[in-house]
Amino acid sequence: MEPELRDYVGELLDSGTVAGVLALKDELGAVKPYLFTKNNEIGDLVLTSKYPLASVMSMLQKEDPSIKLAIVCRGCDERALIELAKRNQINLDNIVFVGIPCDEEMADKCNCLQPYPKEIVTGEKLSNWVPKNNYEDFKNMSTEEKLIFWKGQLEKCNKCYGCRNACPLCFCSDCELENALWVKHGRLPPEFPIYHVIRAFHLAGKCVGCGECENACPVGIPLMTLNHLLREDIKDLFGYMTGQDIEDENPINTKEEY
Amino acid sequence: MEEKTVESIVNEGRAYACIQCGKCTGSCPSGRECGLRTRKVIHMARLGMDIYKTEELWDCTTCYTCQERCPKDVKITDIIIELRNMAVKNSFYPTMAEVPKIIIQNLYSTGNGQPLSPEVSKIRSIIGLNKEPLDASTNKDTLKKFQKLLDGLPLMQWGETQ
Amino acid sequence: MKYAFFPGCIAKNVYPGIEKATRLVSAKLGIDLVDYEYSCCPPPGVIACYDKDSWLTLGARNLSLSEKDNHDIMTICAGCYGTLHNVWHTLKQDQDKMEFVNEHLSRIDTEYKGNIRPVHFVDLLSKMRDEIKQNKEIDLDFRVAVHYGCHYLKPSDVTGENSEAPKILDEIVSLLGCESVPFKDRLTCCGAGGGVMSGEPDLSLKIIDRKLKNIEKADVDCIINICSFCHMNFDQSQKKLHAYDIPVLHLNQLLGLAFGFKHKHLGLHTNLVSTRDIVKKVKGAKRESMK
Amino acid sequence: MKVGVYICHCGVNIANMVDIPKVVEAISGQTNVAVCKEYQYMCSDPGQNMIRKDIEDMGLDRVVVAACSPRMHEPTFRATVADAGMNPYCFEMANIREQCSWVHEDKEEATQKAIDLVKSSVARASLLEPLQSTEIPVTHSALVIGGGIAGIQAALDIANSGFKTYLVEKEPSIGGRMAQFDKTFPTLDCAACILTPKMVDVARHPNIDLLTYSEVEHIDGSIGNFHVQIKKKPRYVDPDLCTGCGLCAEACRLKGRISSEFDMGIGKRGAIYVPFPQAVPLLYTIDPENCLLLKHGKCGKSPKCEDICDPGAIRFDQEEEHIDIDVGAIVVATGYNEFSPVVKEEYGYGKFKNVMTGLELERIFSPSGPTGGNPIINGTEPKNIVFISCVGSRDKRIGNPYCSRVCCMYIAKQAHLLKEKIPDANITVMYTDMRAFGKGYEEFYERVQKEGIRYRRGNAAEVYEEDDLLFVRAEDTLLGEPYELPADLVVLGTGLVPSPDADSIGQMLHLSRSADKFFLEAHPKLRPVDTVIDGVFLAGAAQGPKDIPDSVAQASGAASHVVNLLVKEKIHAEPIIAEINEDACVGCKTCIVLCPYEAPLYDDEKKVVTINRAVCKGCGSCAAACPSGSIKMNHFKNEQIVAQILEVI
Amino acid sequence: MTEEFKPKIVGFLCNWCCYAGADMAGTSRMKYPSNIRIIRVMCSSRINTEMIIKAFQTGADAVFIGGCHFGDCHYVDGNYRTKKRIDVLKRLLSHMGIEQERLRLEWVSAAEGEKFSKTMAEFTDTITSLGPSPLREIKEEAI
Repeated sequence: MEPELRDYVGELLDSGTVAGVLALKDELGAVKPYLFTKNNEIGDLVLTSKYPLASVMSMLQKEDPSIKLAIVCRGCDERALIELAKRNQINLDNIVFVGIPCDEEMADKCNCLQPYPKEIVTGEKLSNWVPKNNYEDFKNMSTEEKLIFWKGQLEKCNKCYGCRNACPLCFCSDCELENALWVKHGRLPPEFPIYHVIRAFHLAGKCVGCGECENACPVGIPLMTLNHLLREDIKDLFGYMTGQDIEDENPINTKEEY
Repeated sequence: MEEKTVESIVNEGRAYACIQCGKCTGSCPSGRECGLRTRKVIHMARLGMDIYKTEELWDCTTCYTCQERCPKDVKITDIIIELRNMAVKNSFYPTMAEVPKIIIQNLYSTGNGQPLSPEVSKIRSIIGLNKEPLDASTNKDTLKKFQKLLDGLPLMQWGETQ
Repeated sequence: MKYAFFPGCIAKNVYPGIEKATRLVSAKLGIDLVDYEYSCCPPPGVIACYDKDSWLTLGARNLSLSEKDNHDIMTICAGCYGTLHNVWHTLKQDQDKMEFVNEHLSRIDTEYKGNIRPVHFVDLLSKMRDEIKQNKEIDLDFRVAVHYGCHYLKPSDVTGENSEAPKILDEIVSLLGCESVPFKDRLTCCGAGGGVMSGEPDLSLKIIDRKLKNIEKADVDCIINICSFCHMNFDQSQKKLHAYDIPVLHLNQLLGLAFGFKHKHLGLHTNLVSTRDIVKKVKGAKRESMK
Repeated sequence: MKVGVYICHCGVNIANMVDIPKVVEAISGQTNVAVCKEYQYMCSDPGQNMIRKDIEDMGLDRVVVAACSPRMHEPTFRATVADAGMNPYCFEMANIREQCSWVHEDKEEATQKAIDLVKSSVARASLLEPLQSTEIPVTHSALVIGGGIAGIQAALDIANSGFKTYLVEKEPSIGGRMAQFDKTFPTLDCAACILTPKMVDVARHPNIDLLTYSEVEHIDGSIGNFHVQIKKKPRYVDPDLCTGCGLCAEACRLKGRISSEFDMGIGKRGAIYVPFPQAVPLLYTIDPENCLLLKHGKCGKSPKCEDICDPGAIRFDQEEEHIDIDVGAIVVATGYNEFSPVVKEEYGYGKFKNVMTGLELERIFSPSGPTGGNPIINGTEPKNIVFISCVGSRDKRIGNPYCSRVCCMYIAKQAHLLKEKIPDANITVMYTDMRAFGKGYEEFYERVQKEGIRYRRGNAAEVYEEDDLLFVRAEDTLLGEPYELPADLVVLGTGLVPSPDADSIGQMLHLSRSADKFFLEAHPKLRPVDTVIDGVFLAGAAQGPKDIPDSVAQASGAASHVVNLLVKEKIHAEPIIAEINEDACVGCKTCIVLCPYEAPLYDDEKKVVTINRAVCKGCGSCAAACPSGSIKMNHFKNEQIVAQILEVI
Repeated sequence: MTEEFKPKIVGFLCNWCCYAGADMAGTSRMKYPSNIRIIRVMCSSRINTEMIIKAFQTGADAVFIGGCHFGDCHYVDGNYRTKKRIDVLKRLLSHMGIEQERLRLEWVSAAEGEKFSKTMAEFTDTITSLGPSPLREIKEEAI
């Protein structure tokens, strides 16, 4: 996959289609996001891990709104870019998508619903993919058990804001999670459960299921459980899925009846 | 499934919206020749009257013209069919509802409402078709299964009560 | 093109000429017909009026047969089409009814899923105009009265047809050289449906008498229908009324004539109303086209 | 912070169920409370004076009155505190009557609740901020869109009040649908006789700028200050030189060969034309769709119109003009179209030549119409005439479930006129229900029946043709009998649908539509001429089917609302509105999706949203949805509400 | 727990319909339990999730939101947003282990005093039988 992709990306740069390609670079074994602008760097382009590139793209565009860039993106990156574009945080006209699918191991790790972008440049998309974990164990809990479960989990929270910082859809400069009116300052763990309810609700109709929040959590809170269930709810209530089409508005904000 | 009532039929068929404009009766090919007044059928149903006991109900040829033209989108023909079902369920069989029983019997014994006669069988072979068409009656096992299906259906229950 | 063929009781057991004509014409047009062990559709006007749920179940049994092979089911009778299409449509929308139907079907180890679609032969023809023209051997210069059959057209929110101004049948007969002659009330019911023909024969005859009077006034060579049940009513009622002498042809028989098949192979001679004049006209037209 | 709290007994209404001394005791010690008093009737003069005096004497900066519902007396007490020099928005009310003493039965519980509510009000009051209403200057002119009777009336009323008014009409002449009518029901006034003087008034009015053959292209701004761009389509005729003599139309090579829109396609015109003889302005217009020169580049050797026009008014080089105007208010009077009965195929319109619509018959009746007012239909005088009501009205199948309000009466009028012109005619009206609700309508209905017009209840099922004669089939629902009637003329009582122009105008102004696709008024009962967009008003059939008197009345209503606005030098914008913290806004536009008033606007330069103070209504929907909390809802800020929550639990 | 459980209910009512409906219940002297504490807002859509969860956090056993019927919203369509927001929040609460019955949204018009008082009686009953909010217990434990 990688050699093929490097050729493709090289061609994008050579032809002048884009001024740079945002992807991952292997630097002495450490993988980091990098904006490839020269063909001779492309040998370092790797696909071995996953990184929330959408927010990086947003930063790059803010620096130079007119620059045309390509992004090597996975399904979740693409969905995140679409959601960001819906919220005026990114301009899709200046982005060239270089879509790659996730392999089974990766898809499993994120329990991804859609481990591939709309168009794939190289690689095979997982056909008939169904995530293995549908959170049945959690769903089967009684209300009381759920409360006990979360109480146990959220007690671990040390309010590091890692979940928010890693989230590609958290783009606000002022964050309600830092508003003392809702989340008391200087208290650990944060009062149960307001911090996490606010975060989950803010992501309703927004979360693309990339799993970055859960990855980022240093104490291992299963945050995706909440996000996943809410994604199911939004689909169930409004028939809406995030990251599909830039024209679809978040249904929670529209006036249409359902 | 829930038991239907005249009221539920009225609601399902949206007859509450009827404005008694008479476009249904005016469009009815049968009403021109007999006493069927479609508009009145709907009105009586809306009033909760025992419309299923009237014989006119069986004059409808289910051609759907009334339903097609109803400006209020009342499902007129569908309502008539439901009311007929109701009549049968309530053991109200006017003379014209008798005949279908023969059709049901044919259906049971041959799988067809209109069975094959020896004469037509002959014609079939003359014009180059199989003497007997391939259908539910061709194969004994199939027919038995078909009869087993029929046996458990409400249709046969009503057929038997008479 | 492969279709499950649903001939229906009348075309099988009363007017086999219609079944025969369909097989001949389909072969010419390259439509493969597959037979299944179908029962009666069962009729929308009779069985549905007795017990709608049973009607749905029996209809679904028919649909389930070719579903196994994934063949869409093709009918040649508006009545059969009315039932099968309506059953398909109803079960697609109503989960409760679907459950009811499958509960009963499971008693005979059958399941209906809703994966195939019922179509009427005329719908296939509408997409095969070129093939029809290519296969036409004789230009039939008939004046015809076309009859669509209520259950093919209505209810339009289910069938998707224009019930007030349908055109397809008129267009197909004109492809064969025929003129579709307008006549009064051309779209009204023939009077056979809803159990009226069997339950109230007198009323049914009154309805068709009026219809035939209008057709007679239009001075046509024959009546063309796409419904075996209407076909039967048109043919038999003329004898019952001891009046009229208008030949009745199913569209597929007309296609058969235009494609050059012999009238006896199409079963025209088994009609009650004589088709002699029609046959004569065909022979004349054939001579014309030979020249 | 000094809060004064006043507990009202409301006679015995509160005092009987709430232990007021206990409340006073509980409140007196609360943070910020400077004084807590009780009184029999706080809303009485002595009660109010008590507050005023305390503000002055003690320097209170917040006042809480615990009494009845704020929906009752909040305005009263706001005025009271303002009198004493306190900002009225620093006043707060606790409702301990309607939502406490009157609805509870346990004195102890009611007292506890009253204490909670007053505490909550005190907490809120402590956080209230003084607010100032902003002033917005008003442009003293108005735009009226649509030159039918409603638009004409609105324009005249506004102009007569002394304000500059722009009247924009897309057709070459004003007059609208009413100009097409022969007579009006039930008075049988000649439509032209009562309409044309008004049309002339419009043209001559010094305050009216009449822009015919023009279309609104773009609108922005808000109440008091709308900016409008208007496209003036080329007439290819110099308006200053054209004398309206009509020689050009006589000379046109296409004379009598183009369907006249004004005559509903029955009459013919040439490529240069006036829609009708009384047109205002009486200026000829060349139809570019048909004119040989404009379409094909060639008209014989030279265009005959140009040859014959002595003043030299023909200008083939005329171009589209774009005009920018500023107005303070807008009246939308885009009117209606006749429902096209082609889709009601059972009636055979378009198939049978003697089936026509009401508006077509109207042109037949008109002395200026294609038959000179003679009732000649396709060459003959009809003898058997059937009118069919509710064609395209009360019809869900075609998506027009509403009643068109005018058809019953125009059918009665047309039946009467036909009977007058053809005394031996057999006229039958097939109707669904008879709706004769207006002044003199029922009487007129009786009159036409007396004249021998037969009314048969039951709508027509279908029309068919046999031997060149039409037959209409129906059920007489009162007899319960189906029947057929022969007819040599069938008139369809076609209903009303919104004008297609409503689409673009509606989009430009962000107007909502009701389910029937007509423009939605701000309130169906109490604000029938307003829209939810401040400064935009509705007149005539644009808002829903209407007859002439109703259209005129609504137009005058709209005009008076416009005038009420334009007489002001400045309008005051309510300060209880949303405010945005531009530093925190990330420009995600969530608020823009939410707001029904277009109050949040995206600033392309700053990449943030700003709030148009003039149009914000203060619902707070945006503040609740803003992900970054950048929107503050004045007077209902998060901290103010949270303070209340904390006190009541 | 020996003491009788008296649920604490916070009500957010829109000024134009539900608040007026509650006033109507008052002027008509229709009695209902005193558990609710009403906070007036201009539109039900002003209520954000933060406020609701804050009310629970603070110790409310239930939260009531009252708005206008669809089509009657003083601000055209604010109540549609309210409905969506509350429906999603209800699901979220139940995932967190908080009974969604504790959050109730009702449309009450200015004329529906009776509906308001009946709803209050019914809602108080529901919450009484549900028992104190689990968040309240957690809060008490923490103290």
